[in-house]
Formats: sequence, structure tokens, C-alpha cells
Amino acid sequence: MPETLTATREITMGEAVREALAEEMRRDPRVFVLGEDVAEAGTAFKVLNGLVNEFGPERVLDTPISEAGFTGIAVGAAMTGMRPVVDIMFGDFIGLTMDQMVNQAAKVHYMSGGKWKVPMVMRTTLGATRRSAAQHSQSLHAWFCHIPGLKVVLPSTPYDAKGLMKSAIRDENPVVFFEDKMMFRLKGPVPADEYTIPLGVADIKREGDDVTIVATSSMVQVALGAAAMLEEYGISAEVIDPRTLWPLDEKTLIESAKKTSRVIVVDEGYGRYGATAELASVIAEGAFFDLEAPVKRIGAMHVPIPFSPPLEDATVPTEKAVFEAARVLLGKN
Amino acid sequence: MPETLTATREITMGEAVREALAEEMRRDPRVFVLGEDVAEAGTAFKVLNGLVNEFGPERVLDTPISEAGFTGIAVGAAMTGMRPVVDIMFGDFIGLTMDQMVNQAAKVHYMSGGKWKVPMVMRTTLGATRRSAAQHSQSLHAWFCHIPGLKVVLPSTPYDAKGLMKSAIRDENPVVFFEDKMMFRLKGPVPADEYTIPLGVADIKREGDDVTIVATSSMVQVALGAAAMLEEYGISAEVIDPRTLWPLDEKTLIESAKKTSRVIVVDEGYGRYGATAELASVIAEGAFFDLEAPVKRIGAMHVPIPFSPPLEDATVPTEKAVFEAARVLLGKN
Amino acid sequence: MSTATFPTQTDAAAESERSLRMYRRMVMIRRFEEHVNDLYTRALMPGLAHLYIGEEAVAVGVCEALRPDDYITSTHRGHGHCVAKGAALDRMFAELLGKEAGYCKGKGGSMHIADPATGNLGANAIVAGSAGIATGAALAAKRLGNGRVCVCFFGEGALGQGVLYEVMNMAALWKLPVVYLCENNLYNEYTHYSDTTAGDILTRATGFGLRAESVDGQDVRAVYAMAQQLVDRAREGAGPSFLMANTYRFLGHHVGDVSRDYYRSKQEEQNWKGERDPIQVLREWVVSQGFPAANLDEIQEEVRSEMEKAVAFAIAAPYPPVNQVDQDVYA
Amino acid sequence: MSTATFPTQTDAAAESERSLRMYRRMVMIRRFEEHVNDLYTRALMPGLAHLYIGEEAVAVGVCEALRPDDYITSTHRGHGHCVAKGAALDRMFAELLGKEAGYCKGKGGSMHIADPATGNLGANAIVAGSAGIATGAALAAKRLGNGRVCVCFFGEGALGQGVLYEVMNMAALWKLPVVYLCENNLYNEYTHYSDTTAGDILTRATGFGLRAESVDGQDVRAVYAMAQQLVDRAREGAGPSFLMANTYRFLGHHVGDVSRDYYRSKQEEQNWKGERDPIQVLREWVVSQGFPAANLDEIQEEVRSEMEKAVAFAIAAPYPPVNQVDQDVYA
Ligand SMILES: Cc1ncc(C[n+]2csc(CCOP(=O)(O)OP(=O)(O)O)c2C)c(N)n1
Ligand SMILES: Cc1ncc(C[n+]2csc(CCOP(=O)(O)OP(=O)(O)O)c2C)c(N)n1
Ligand SMILES: [Mg+2]
Ligand SMILES: [Mg+2]
Repeated sequence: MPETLTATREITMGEAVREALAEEMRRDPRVFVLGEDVAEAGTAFKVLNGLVNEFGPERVLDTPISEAGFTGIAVGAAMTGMRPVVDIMFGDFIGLTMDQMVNQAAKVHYMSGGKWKVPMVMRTTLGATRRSAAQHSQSLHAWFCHIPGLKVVLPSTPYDAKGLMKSAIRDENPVVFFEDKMMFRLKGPVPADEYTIPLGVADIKREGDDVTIVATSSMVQVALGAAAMLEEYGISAEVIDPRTLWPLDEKTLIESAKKTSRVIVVDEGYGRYGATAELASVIAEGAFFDLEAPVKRIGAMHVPIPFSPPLEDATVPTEKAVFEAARVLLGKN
Repeated sequence: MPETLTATREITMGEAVREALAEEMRRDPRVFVLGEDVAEAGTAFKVLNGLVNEFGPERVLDTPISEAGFTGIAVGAAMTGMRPVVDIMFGDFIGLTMDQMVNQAAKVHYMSGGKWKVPMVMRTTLGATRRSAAQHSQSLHAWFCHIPGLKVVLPSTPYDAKGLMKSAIRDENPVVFFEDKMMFRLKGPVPADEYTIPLGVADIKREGDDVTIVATSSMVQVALGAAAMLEEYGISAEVIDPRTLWPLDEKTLIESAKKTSRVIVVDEGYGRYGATAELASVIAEGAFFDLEAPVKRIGAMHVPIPFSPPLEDATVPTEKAVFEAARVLLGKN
Repeated sequence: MSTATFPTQTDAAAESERSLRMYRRMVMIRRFEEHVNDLYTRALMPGLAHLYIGEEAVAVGVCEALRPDDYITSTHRGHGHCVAKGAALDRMFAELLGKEAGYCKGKGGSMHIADPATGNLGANAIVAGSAGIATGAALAAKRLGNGRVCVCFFGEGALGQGVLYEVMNMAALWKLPVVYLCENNLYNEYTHYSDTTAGDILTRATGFGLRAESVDGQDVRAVYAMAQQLVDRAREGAGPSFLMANTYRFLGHHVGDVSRDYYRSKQEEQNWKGERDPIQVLREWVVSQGFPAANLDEIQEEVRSEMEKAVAFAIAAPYPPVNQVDQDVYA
Repeated sequence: MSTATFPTQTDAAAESERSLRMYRRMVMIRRFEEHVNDLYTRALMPGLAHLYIGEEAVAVGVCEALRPDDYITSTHRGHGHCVAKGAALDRMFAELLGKEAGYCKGKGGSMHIADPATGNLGANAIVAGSAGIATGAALAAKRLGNGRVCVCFFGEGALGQGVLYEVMNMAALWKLPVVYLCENNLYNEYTHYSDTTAGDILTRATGFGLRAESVDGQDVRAVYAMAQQLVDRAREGAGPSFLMANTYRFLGHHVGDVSRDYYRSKQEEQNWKGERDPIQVLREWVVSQGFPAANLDEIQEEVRSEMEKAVAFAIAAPYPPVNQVDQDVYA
């Protein structure tokens, strides 16, 4: 976070996203939001509450339940002069939009030899533990990370959410913005003044020397919790949030890995073939000869997410799991 | 390949797949194929030529161009007593089926507490260099590998294709079977006798001591070509084909890595956040202290696949690239 | 549960027997949902709950036309369909509370109840998510020649999803025994369906080659009569159909949706509740036929105590042991 | 290229001018495709080629009704649409050969030609893949108030894809200036559309609230007249429409599809080619109007030499340097 801030308030992550949208909609008349129940209802999570009052139903546009269709409409509108922000209520529903996002949005610029551009944002959610079961709890961002032509943002604080959302909207490319459903009420300091955060710059959420914990989105708080626990055991953990998984700030990750020589990567996506694999590989490639041990990956258990609370809780990475992994890594367990 | 084979013929990969389907359809009346132009046309790649003559249009069922719809139909038919094989002409089109495959097929068994089963196969393709451009050339198998509840098969020889397809059809779970479009005409020995290959068992395609090359699908031939080149330089490469990316035969990969202490992973999917990341991570986790260098990952260039031949060729991993990577890894470049 | 052996409507005794059975089922659903509301409000139920109160006649009338081995697929608002198809209440409640004794061992929860024994292919939390499954079940039924029919329940919000039209097209091409049952309760969550649905719903279905009908979804007898026609037709091989049942959810989209003024008026709700309550509508008809109201009250009473036992069972039931978390991923 | 300044059909001079212009465009497409066939057969063209021969009247009649700044989206069988919308032949050929001088710097190829200058949002190799894009362009046109209309070309095979209905629904709800142009050439690849399309196509569109029409796709004048009505209507704010043009591809699904007996008869092909060739149909009309056939022959000649130059340009043009491969991934 910048050093000199005037008038910093504590607001929630949901409010931060709404502010970013409202500011960008004021700044640029081409920006508009579309999705299911975004207008009067302000989305299922109420994050957009009030936007329709300021901007009217044409710029906060309720759609039918047609994720593929309205994502495709956003692609076309983006190509022809608008800057749409598509709202996909649950990240689990992105399966319906993969063709539009991957075969269309991500490729239009390249396939046209750079002639057409697709400046759009898809806002969607990730994160479990809401007892929403297997079709409403997934963190599927790894799919989009795999696709050239897309950018992928995973904010972990209100400050980051606002600054990154503004950059995402101003970006000339399709950007997918994943918000953790469980963090909408998380509060944090956010300056009243205008600011943006560039895509592609990791943030060191906590400095430390003994172990690096690379964490994304919901897992940043988990990592910080684990770091606090480790501190009591005399272990100094550095917590790094890449903030955008593509573009990826490899340098910051690798430098920290070189410094601490032990790394844990935590992400709420399924643990196999997920974001942790790429992050671990990038770190191993860049800091191999400085590492004391293989990069430890922690992701969601490789099972569909169960409804029953004790089962669901067992699938998600916890502070304790990260704490213990760090101790094992340091041989202090 | 088994030691004692009677009556082994040389057939193509396309023929091997067709034989597998025909044999399973004879064995089990519940097995049927559905997809676009599968019947008289025998698919766009002619792989199913003649099947409709033997089994009739109800068991080789032409569908409208409705990938999501007929994949969903396959899920329902699988739950209620049939064993569908869904044909998705180009792997690029799986985007249209992600909701059906991921939110339905993969989760039905778990969500129902084990009550319903979904024994279906999705056959689709991967692989570039056909000059088919960005929407007909992708290798998107990493998406499915990420999803618990699915199995993912990538055969690299006619022998493997036949044995694995038969196992996929007999499996009680949804299995996605990726065939390389460029390999349909590749010939190889296939026994006339019945055989199956279990899912989850890697195959050592070539033994070697100095470097391990883990390669999938289309990249197995590339790896073997590179191994031959390396041999001339006195470097002995072991080539391992996991054959199924999920379940994954970690043990075989790790043992080889421990033996050679240098590993290259080659896969035709996009190089970032793809299958190579998981394979490299699994190997690093299992053989870290035996590795002389970080696992080298080689995937498709992180760009949409271009049409122009010289550009397209530059995006795909080549024998030369693997050869050179191995020499660098061994410090013999 | 219905069996295919009942004679036609012309048989008065059978008709009154059927009416009482449907009355009981509707009351069961109503009571079930009231308990869900209560469990949720008491923080005993995790997750979300989408109540079916007000729409009981649709599930009950349709399932009355089905054989036990016929299939249904259901939605996020699925408790009514499950009950109507014959699910056991105790195991349903147990599932809603995430208990091991539940239909899905607690893994599915409110939005994913499934039960092979009653032909329930599963509730689905993806809007229109079961359209493909239902159509595939109909394809299998046709291929296997087992005479089964599948009813695909969905809300009118699912009309926004393209996959529905993809599978209706195939069902029509292949004459599959499936009935697409559109529960038009006027709202997709918090948006009136007229803001999301252009053209004419029945014409859409006709355009894809389906027989298309609509029915008063508050009149269980009308629903049953129409459903029976369409189910019989499907079973005879005449192909798929589309039935729109016009109905209304009396409460919120989910239990937490309590301030609804911004999307619909209290007056509208009052009108439906006061004049179009499906249980009341049937009660009036039954009484008008000279059947004593006391018998209906008795049914109410029986259901009430049955329901309380089921709830108590579920509350007392244990959670699944944590080591079950990675069971049932693969068959 | 058409401009919006031409007077109405009642003006005979304008009409014959238009007819000649449309004749020229159709001949251009025909010759273009013949060259593609030739280039492909001579192994000068990489990939696949889906020829538009036989369907020329559709693209030409429709684009005649468009302003230069109106949008189109196109398909895998897209060369005709690009030419009709005014693309330069040399840059089209260059793209087909993967050359740097091509419309997409060789990155797109036959199935992805796009050109902002002529309002071409791009051909698309996903069946129905551009339905969303076209509808979004219409939404933008409406919001920006620039009076543009978008025509979404697709084959009747795209009627299988649900996303088409999703976006038609939204276009109707929001009265967007878009025309969904269904080129019904009877086949989805190697399957007759009657095996893949249940019900009635125009009824489908009507069911989603669109004005729905069909037209003889071999009669360019009829196509133009109907398209003009629907485009005008869209431009005036009256909303989207659906036009089915009945046509036929004279050759294979792609250049390699030469033995077609298993899916359609030679006789059928002969009938269409002999009696329903759109160029011949227009020629006969023009001549019947007393216009000398020699002028038409002159047009043919002009087009022929123009085409040869364009091909020569493309053949001589260099491939893009390999270092361009990772350019244009991000804007
Ligand atoms: C694909 C998908 N999109 C969005 C949602 C979120 N959602 C849940 S219920 C609902 C409204 C459904 O309305 P309708 O189909 O009419 O059913 P009702 O709730 O009225 O019974 C929405 C949008 C979802 N579950 N799945
Ligand atoms: C989503 C998708 N599915 C399948 C294909 C393969 N495919 C290419 S063209 C085609 C047939 C298209 O038929 P139609 O839409 O009628 O167009 P036509 O070729 O007749 O012009 C198919 C199935 C594809 N490109 N995209
Ligand atoms: Mg509804
Ligand atoms: Mg066609």
C-alpha cells in the first residue's frame, strides 16, 4: 500500500468493488454492468446495491439466466466501443461461458492480427465454506489462467480489490476478476482518493525470513493467520500475494524464495492441476538452487465440495494446515 | 507392451480406436456413440467409418450441433443404464461442454452420496499443426485434469489407444479421452487378441539413464525423436508416457526422476498453468533431493494458435527443442 | 405414491381417493417447507433453502401421473418434487442438515437430493442443469424399452438457458419420452420473468416440435389431468411435450429473501395466498363434493406428527465421519 | 459497396445499377472461391477451405442493404460475406495463404478474416460462435446511438446451438438492431438439416419474439428486398429479426469433401446448379429487362483480371517473420 494516504477509510471488500465500479462508470460512459439480478437486487451478494439508482437500468442491465449469451454479448459490445463488466454470480457457472471467454474473448485480438480489441471484465466469485455444495463453491480460476489472451485477477483485500478492479476496467483486454464470496464483508483501509493498482505486480503482505508463503485470494488471510501462529514459534514467514495470476510477477516470488529458501503455495482451487502447480513450478525454476526443500503446495482437496459442514471444512486449506506445513518444511515439527 | 503376443498387426491409431469401440459395442449392448456426423460420415476424421453399418443409426447416433446438449444427454443416459461415448469433434469445443462435464458428470456420483453413477466416455481431440488456427488446434486437457470426478486419458500409440479406450468404456466414471488429430494415421503394432490397459499406469516408452523425458500424447513421438537425437550425442534418455493424467502414476515418474536426476516434461497444451506444471510439481515433490536441476517444462507457446504455417510451427514443442533442453540440462550444450 | 393401476377420472371413487392422496402430499410439502424455514431460522440448517410453498400442486399433480419407476429431475427449489415422488421425509431432513443418514450421506444437501429408489435423478443447483440429464434418461428408457417416462422440472428462469432448447430439439427429433415441466412462478430470483423472457413461451416449445400446453398450477386436479395426458402420450411413443404450470412462490427466493417490496408488491402476494393457495383450492373442491372436512383435518394432523418425527430423527442423526470426505468421488 | 444514398426500388435506373453491382459482387465471390479451390488443390493454401459457391446471392443481397459502417459477423464459410461487405481481394487471399499482408497478418486464416474498415467483426470457426458478438455489437450500436445495424450470418447448423436462442431472446427484449441471417443450405456438414432440426425454424424465431421471414436465397433481388426491410426496421428501432435464406452449397462441405454420394445425390446437386444458380438467375432477369448480356460478360472479364492480380499478390507476399508469433496476444 502506498506510504502517504490522505483520508483512508475502513470499508468492506464488497464496498470497495462497488466504489471501483461506480467511479469508473462516472469516469467513462462506455462502462456498463450486465448480469443476473444486478440492478434492483444489486446481485445475489448485494455488492452492487444502489448502482442502478445512480446509473439507470441501461448501465446496470439485468439479463436473463443466459451466462453464455450475455458473456458473448459483452464480447461484441467490447469490440464495438463499450466497456462491459459481466457479472457471473457464482464462479461455478463459468463452465457455461468457457467457449465465449476462451474461443472468442481471448482470441479475437490475436486472430484479427491485432485489429479488434475486447476490453471487458468478467466479475465472478470463488471460495467454499458457505455450505453451498458442489455446484456453488468452486474456485476455478486455473482454467482461465491457462488461456493466453486473458488476464486473471484475484484480490485479497478491499484496497487491492478497488485498485485492481479499476485497472481491470481500463485494461484493453478481457480480464477475469475473481472475488471470494466469504470476503465481501472483510474490512480494510481504502483511501478516499483515486488510485489504481497495476496488473502484474505482486504484493508482499508480510515480510519474513524463514519461509515464504505465496497465497491467493481467500488464502491470503489464511496465510497471514498461519504466519501469526508461526511467529509464536519463532518462525518468521513472508506472505506474498501475486494479486494477478496472469500476468504473473515471477520476480517477486522468486526473490522471496531465494531469500527464505523454503516455500509454501496456497490456493483455494482444487489442488491437482491447479494454480499451485504453476506457482510452484515457476518458483522451482527460478530458485531451485536456493531451495532447501521442494515447494509445498496446498490446495483444496481433490473432491467435489461436499455440503455437510464437517466434510466441507476438511476440503479447504486452513491456517493450521499451512502452519504445520511450514513447521515440517523447517524441520521444526 | 506385453511380451507374448500372437497375431500382432500394424494398424493406425484411428483404426485402433475404431476397433476398441466396435469390440465394446459387440460385447455390451448398452454402449453407443453419439455426436456430430458420427454415422454415415464416420466423423470428420473418418475414425468411425463403417461403425454405423454394423450397429445401426441408433447406436451410432448423429446429433445436431449441440455439444452441451448431447453431452448432457449422455450424462443422463449413463445414469440410467446406458454407456454412452460422446464424440466432440475438436477438443476446442469442450468449452461448450464444461458445465455438463464438470458440474454434472463429474459430480453426480459424489453429490448423490455414491448412489448414481455416470459411466460415460467423451472422445475428443487435441493437437496443432493442421493449419486450423486458434479455434481448432488447442490441447485443453488440463481443464479436465483439474476436476475431481473425471478421469483423463491421452494415448500416444495405436496399442495404447485401443487398450485404454476399452478400459475407459468399461470404467464406471466419466472418462475424457483425448486423441491427437495428427496421429490418427500413425501406425503401430496391435494384437488381434482382446486386451485392455488399466487407467493409471504409466508406460516407459524407452529406457534410459541420463535424463527422463515425460511426454504426453503427441509429444511422445517428439520425445522419442529427441531421445534418438540425444543418443547420437551419447546421452541416454528415458521416455515415459503417463498415458492417463488422472489417475496419475506418480510412482513411475518419480522413480525415473530419481534414477536420472534430470527431467523434462513435454505436453502440447499451453505451457502456463497446464499439465506440465502438475507433472513437474509431482516430480519435484517426490524426487527433489535427487534432482540436479529444476524440472524443465516444455508446453505450447502461451499464444492463441496462429494460422500461418511458420508461426504455428513456432508454437509447438519440437524434437529439437526437447533435444536442446536435454543438453542444457546435462550441461552438454 | 401413484401406481399406474388407478382407473380413469370417470371413476368417482378413484377420483376422490386420488384427491385425498394429492391433498396429503401437498400438505406434506407445505409442512416440510415450514419445518425447513424453522430449522433454517434456528440456525440448524446450513446453506440456503429455497422453499416450494405455494407451488405444491405442480409437483404433486405431475407426480401423481407418474409410475414409481418413472424418472424426475429437479431444481434448487426441489423439496416438493422429492416429496411428491415419494421420498422419505426423515432422510430428506437428514440430508438438509448434512447428516450421514441423509439421502446423499450429507454430501448433497438441499439442492442435490437424489434417490434411485424413487426415480429421482437429482435436484440440480445449475439453472437448467438437469435438462440434459432428463433427456438422456428418456433416451435410455426408449433404448432399453422399459416404458419409463422422465419429467424434467425447471423454473421459468431456465428458459434463458440455451441448453434447454438444444435438448428439446433432440427429444423431438428422437421422440423421447420426456415432459419438460416449466414451473412459471413469475420470478427468476428477484426479476420478473417478463423482463427476461421475450416472445411467447409455448410458441418456443412448439417451434422445437414439442406438444406445448399450459395449466393452472394452483389446481392440482388440473395439473394431474394435463400431466397424465402428456405422460401417457410420451409412454406411448408419441414424443416429448412441454407443460407450463402457472404458479407462484408464496415466500422469498430463499429463506433470507424477506424484504421483497423492491421486486413485487405485498398485494400481489396476498392475492395469491388468499385466493390461489393450492391446498385451499383442493380443499374447497373436495368439500364441495360432499367429502367431510374433518377427514382433511385428520390428514393434516397425521402429516404433522409424521413430520415432527422426521425432523427429530434428522436433528438427532450424526454428521458423517470426516474420513468420508474423499469417498464416492469415483465409482 | 452500397451506400445508403440509393433511392428506392421504384427508381428503375437505380435498380439496374444495383443489379449490376450485385451481379459483379456475386461473380467476384464465385471467382474468388474458384481460385481458393485451385490454390488449395495446388497445395498453396494451408488448412481447410469451405467454399461459398452457390450461396452468393445471400451475402450479396444482404450486404447490399447495409451501410459501410454496419456490422457483420461471419462463419467458417465466410469468404462470401467478407467480399460482399467490401473486403479487398488481395488482402483476403494473402490471409488465406497465411501471409503477413493478409487481413489478420496471417494469424487468422480462412476462418477468421476480420476487418474493422468494412465493419466485419470476424468470421468464426465455432458454429454459432459469433451470435453473441453480433448481438453485443447491436447493443453497442444502440447505446452509442450510431445508427448501425449488425447482421449475424450463420448456417442452419447453428440452430442446434443454444447460445443462439439465448441471444435472440435478449435481442428481442432489448429491441436490438440485429438481423439473424440463417443460410439454410440444407446440410450441417454431411447431415441433412431435417435430421438435426425438429419443429419449424421460423416458429422458433417467432417464439423468441423476433420478426421471422424466409426468402429464396438464390434470387439476389429477393434477398436484397427482404433484407432491406429488416435492416431498415432494425435501424428504426423496431428490433431484431430472423431471416432464413434457402440456398445450397454447390460443392463439398470443404474442399476435400469430394465423394458426396453417401449424403446427397448427384441429381440434387445438378438440379440446384442447373436451375438455381444465383448468378444465372440474376443474369436472366437482367437480360429480360433488356440489358445487353455483353455488359455482364464485361463484368466477368473485369473481375477475372482483378482476381488474378489479387492471387498473384498473395502468392508473392512473404510470410510473417516468426517473431510476430507472440505479438497481438494482448492489446
Ligand atoms: C447457471 C445458473 N445461473 C444462475 C444461478 C443462480 N440462480 C439460482 S436460482 C435462480 C433463479 C431461478 O429462477 P427460476 O428458474 O424461475 O426458478 P425459481 O427459483 O423461480 O423456482 C438463479 C438465477 C444458478 N443457480 N445457475
Ligand atoms: C461448436 C462447433 N461444433 C462443430 C463444429 C464443426 N463444424 C464445422 S462446420 C459444421 C457444420 C455447419 O453447418 P452449417 O451451420 O449449416 O453451415 P454450413 O457449413 O452449411 O455453411 C460443423 C459441425 C464447429 N466448427 N463448431
Ligand atoms: Mg421462477
Ligand atoms: Mg448448412
